Amino acid sequence: MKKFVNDPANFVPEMLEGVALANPEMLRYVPEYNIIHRADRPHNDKVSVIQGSGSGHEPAHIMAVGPGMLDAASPGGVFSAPPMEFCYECIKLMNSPKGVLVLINNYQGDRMNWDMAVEMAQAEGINVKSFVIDDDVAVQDSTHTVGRRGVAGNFFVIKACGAAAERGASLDDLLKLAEKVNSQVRSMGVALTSCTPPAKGKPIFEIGDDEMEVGVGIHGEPGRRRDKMKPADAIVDEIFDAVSSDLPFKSGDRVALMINGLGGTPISELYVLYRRAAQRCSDAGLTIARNYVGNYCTSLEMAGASLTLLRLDSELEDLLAAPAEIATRIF
Amino acid sequence: MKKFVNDPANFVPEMLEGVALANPEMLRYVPEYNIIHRADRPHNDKVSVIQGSGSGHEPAHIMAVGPGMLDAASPGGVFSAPPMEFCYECIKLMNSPKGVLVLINNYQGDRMNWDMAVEMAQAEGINVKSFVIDDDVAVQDSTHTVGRRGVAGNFFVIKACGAAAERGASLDDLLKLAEKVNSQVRSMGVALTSCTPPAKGKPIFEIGDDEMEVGVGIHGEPGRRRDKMKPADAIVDEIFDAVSSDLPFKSGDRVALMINGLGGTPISELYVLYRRAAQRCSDAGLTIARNYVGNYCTSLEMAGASLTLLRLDSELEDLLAAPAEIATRIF
Amino acid sequence: MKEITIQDVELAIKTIADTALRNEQYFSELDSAAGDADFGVSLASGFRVVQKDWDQLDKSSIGGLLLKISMIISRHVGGCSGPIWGTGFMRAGALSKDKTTLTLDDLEKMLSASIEGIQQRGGAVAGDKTLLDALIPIRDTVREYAGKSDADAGEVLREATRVATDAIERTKDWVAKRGRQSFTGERSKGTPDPGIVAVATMMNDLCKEVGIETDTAS
Amino acid sequence: MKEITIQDVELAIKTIADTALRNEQYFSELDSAAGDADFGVSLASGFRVVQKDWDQLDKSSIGGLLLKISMIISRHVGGCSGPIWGTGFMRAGALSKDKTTLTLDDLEKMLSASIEGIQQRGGAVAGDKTLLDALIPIRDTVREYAGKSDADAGEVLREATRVATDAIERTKDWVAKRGRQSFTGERSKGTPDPGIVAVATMMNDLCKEVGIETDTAS
Ligand SMILES: Nc1ncnc2c1ncn2[C@@H]1O[C@H](COP(=O)(O)OP(=O)(O)O)[C@@H](O)[C@H]1O
Ligand SMILES: Nc1ncnc2c1ncn2[C@@H]1O[C@H](COP(=O)(O)OP(=O)(O)O)[C@@H](O)[C@H]1O
Ligand SMILES: [Mg+2]
Ligand SMILES: [Mg+2]
Ligand SMILES: [Mg+2]
Ligand SMILES: [Mg+2]
Repeated sequence: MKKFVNDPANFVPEMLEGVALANPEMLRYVPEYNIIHRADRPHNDKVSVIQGSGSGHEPAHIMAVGPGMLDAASPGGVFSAPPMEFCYECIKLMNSPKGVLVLINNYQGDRMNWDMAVEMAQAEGINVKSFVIDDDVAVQDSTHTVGRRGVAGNFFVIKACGAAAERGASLDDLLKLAEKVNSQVRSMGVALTSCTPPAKGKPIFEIGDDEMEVGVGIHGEPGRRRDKMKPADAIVDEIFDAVSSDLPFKSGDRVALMINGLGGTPISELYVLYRRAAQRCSDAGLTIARNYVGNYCTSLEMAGASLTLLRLDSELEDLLAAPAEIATRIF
Repeated sequence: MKKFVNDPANFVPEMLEGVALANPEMLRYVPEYNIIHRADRPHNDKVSVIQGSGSGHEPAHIMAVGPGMLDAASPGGVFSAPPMEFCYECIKLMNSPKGVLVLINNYQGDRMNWDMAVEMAQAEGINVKSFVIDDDVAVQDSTHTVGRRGVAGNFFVIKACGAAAERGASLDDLLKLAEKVNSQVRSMGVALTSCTPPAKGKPIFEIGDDEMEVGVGIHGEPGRRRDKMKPADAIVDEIFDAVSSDLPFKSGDRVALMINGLGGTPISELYVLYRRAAQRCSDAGLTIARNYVGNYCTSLEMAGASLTLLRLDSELEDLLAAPAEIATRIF
Repeated sequence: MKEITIQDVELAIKTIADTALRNEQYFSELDSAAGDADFGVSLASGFRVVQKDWDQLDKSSIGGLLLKISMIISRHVGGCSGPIWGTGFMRAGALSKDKTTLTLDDLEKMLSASIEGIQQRGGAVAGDKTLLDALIPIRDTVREYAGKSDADAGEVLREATRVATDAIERTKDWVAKRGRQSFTGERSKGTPDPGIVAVATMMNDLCKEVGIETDTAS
Repeated sequence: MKEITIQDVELAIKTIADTALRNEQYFSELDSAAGDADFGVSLASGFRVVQKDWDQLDKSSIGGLLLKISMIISRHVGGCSGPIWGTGFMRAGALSKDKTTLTLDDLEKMLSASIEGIQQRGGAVAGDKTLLDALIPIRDTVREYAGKSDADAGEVLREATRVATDAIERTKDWVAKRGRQSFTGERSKGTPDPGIVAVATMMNDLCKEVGIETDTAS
């Protein structure tokens, strides 16, 4: 295992400590519950927007805390949903008279732990509601799974709700907004390599030197199929078709286009992918009103990328353009 | 080779096209000379700040073009200095009555090509001067090398000169400023894996599963030595000692601290490194006035990281805090 | 049959905690075959607190103790195991709140409530290759003996341990349909479910603890 | 000896270009052993333009042609090769600006000027394991024959080709001190320098082109 890690058991807390040390003014760290929250939140006049999922997807979700984004996050271990108590304490800490919105990505562990925490907090009179994000088109709903997975589309739900919350939207408005974004966003990813959770110490799946996993999940879950490596443009074509035909997106739509790196792919390659995706949008009559190229929702050091399309209306365009600030800044 | 790439010969142009497509308002792309430049530059009242080096270090240098940073960049192929003509055309295109500043990273190919281009442009009466950045402490100066390498410290030279140029500084002032930043900045990196240039198709060096290269260069050049893998904190301790003792940095100094990813290392690990580096700064009496955690100067998909320290005074602190915008933005 | 006492329940819980801690690495390894290698670590992180806080735990009623265990597990265990095990102990505790002894009939009802709670919480059914496929046969065994007037406690335990142990091999070639393993789909075939192995190991350790011979090695 | 004509120079350049293009992959492979695998591609990217523009190039003087080649190379070749080869052709061209024929003495001076220019541009000296370690022996050979009144052009070429070819093996175990190879330090030992191989290959191809037998395979 080639990683910058001390005791693997301390990987997540040490990362969180690093994030807190790097943002002494903006963020606070509560070690007991893995909570990173805005130093100036909760606020009585604002709904708190929170999230917590397994670690290993950074900058999602703990590095998405900041003005105009999340108010707090409480991650679990790598790829492991946070214990109910982390969720519960995070809700309690961010409790605001205007309410608390929990954005959950659709994984069984996340849903179960947050459901329990939300029930418990509600029983104590806290005004908290949750919403489940499931933008991954790779694996279709079926009776024997928990449903579509929540992946990079999560960023847009956070961004829109974060901006609207900042402007004073009510909890019910935010729930409707989350539902709207989630209904308009679709994603799919491709993995070129596996990744190694620090505590596991070996890759979570095997993949041949000439193979890729089309439709991979952000924990290395299998996707639609294992395929031979193809040229970048052919890969984009396949995931673009899968994503754009799912909603479906239609000629004349204004969209946000995201090329998301899975962690081990350099940004140079992401722009090669973006080039083709932008061409495809143009061919399909989609106007790219905003674009995003970089690492938004990763899978440790996995080489790979995902493509996300979000259909915009003037409300969403306005919310995406609103100012925001998070730990992973450049300057 | 596991990469998102079409014909390897088109890797760089396709990446540049992607960057241009993603920034239609801010940037322009001149395919003939691999030039990416600000749409609103050159400007008669501002010195143009430009750079060009091998590709494969993204976001350096082509994704560092934007307000408050570079006015233009003209990269060569992957890890290959741009041909003199690219440099020359880039100077000509960014020619301004206030002058053109070329920031060169200290590699033989870069220096030779830019030297020739600068001479040629000067012969035509263009007011252009160049400055060479060499912040890497890994390999000491010696008669049989070209000297210290320019690595992630480059970001700070660009940021400071970009901000000062925006405020109207003269070419001579900028040269002095570049000299000042370069004299106060020190870096060193560690590689855990090699990387594969698309056109080469195989890793540029071999490294064992339990080994790391301490002091690696951003083209995979060997550093101080090959060592066994160590815990993250021990690695930081070694590079922190090497970097901080070189200037040397002293108790009471205000500094900028950068943990730079080499391309394949996830940001979670970078924050684990940042944690220790921040502790070491604190132990050494250094006040971290600004910090930077992320990918600033990479080596394709190499797993690894570098640490950069810059000693600040009020002028530099002010320049680092000035607004700037580049292609690799988050929102 | 002699009734099950609060001391019996204490011994069972202590054994379960011991088993979880002793097998931390082994259970995670099992989970690494098709899952995400965190099962042993997750379970241990909860039962470590159980062991640490053991002396302070209120042991005045069986249900009170079980609810406390539920709380500790829910609080400290992430992934699927926290909600699953937390819910299981909670439902069993709710049915035995004021009791200090249990009949086989009580035990059967508690196990049924746990199973139902786990199914509600995580949506799994029998055949999904989860620990339910060990718990359900255990409950069925208890139900069977509860109907007999001459049931011997040791025999019930031995038989329940046998069916739990059998579940490992019986379900091995099934496709996992819940939890992280389910994502590997067909690839989960041929590897035992970590949750089932954990339950079986706990049962075998409990037999050893009370001096009952089983024909399986734990 | 009969003087070297502009047609001879044209043939030499065309051969050099052919060699560079035909060996694009091979030269890059050589560079991949200790360098960054771009040498063949870099060189070819320049000589491809030479070949493409060949008919339009002004061939009224030797120096004029060489300066034009220099410009094309400098413009299109990145890395170290652009400045190195561009400077080499430039310096040789500057000394032969108005000439249409060359004596061996002229050629020796042009080679010396090229070598000096390359040394100034890139700071390399003899022994640094660069193409200078092929060019310098070639120049020395020309110098030797330039002193003799009965020098035979074919013999000069054959002898220059021999010393260039010898340079490959002679320098193989040296440590590279310039260019990208120098970064690999000790690891560059045991692999031939791509620049030296390129020069030697060009010389051998030129011999073939003019029908001179050499004892080395190109
Ligand atoms: N929905 C569920 N219902 C019942 N048991 C489950 C469920 N999901 C997982 N399990 C059990 O939990 C075990 C895995 O637990 P653990 O590794 O902690 O969870 P995760 O799958 O979140 O990593 C499985 O072996 C299975 O027996
Ligand atoms: N400073 C120098 N002076 C002379 N020749 C050099 C120098 N640096 C490199 N070379 C020659 O150039 C060859 C490598 O060229 P190339 O691969 O194009 O450059 P780079 O090293 O920039 O990748 C080497 O084999 C060597 O013969
Ligand atoms: Mg898990
Ligand atoms: Mg090169
Ligand atoms: Mg698991
Ligand atoms: Mg080279």
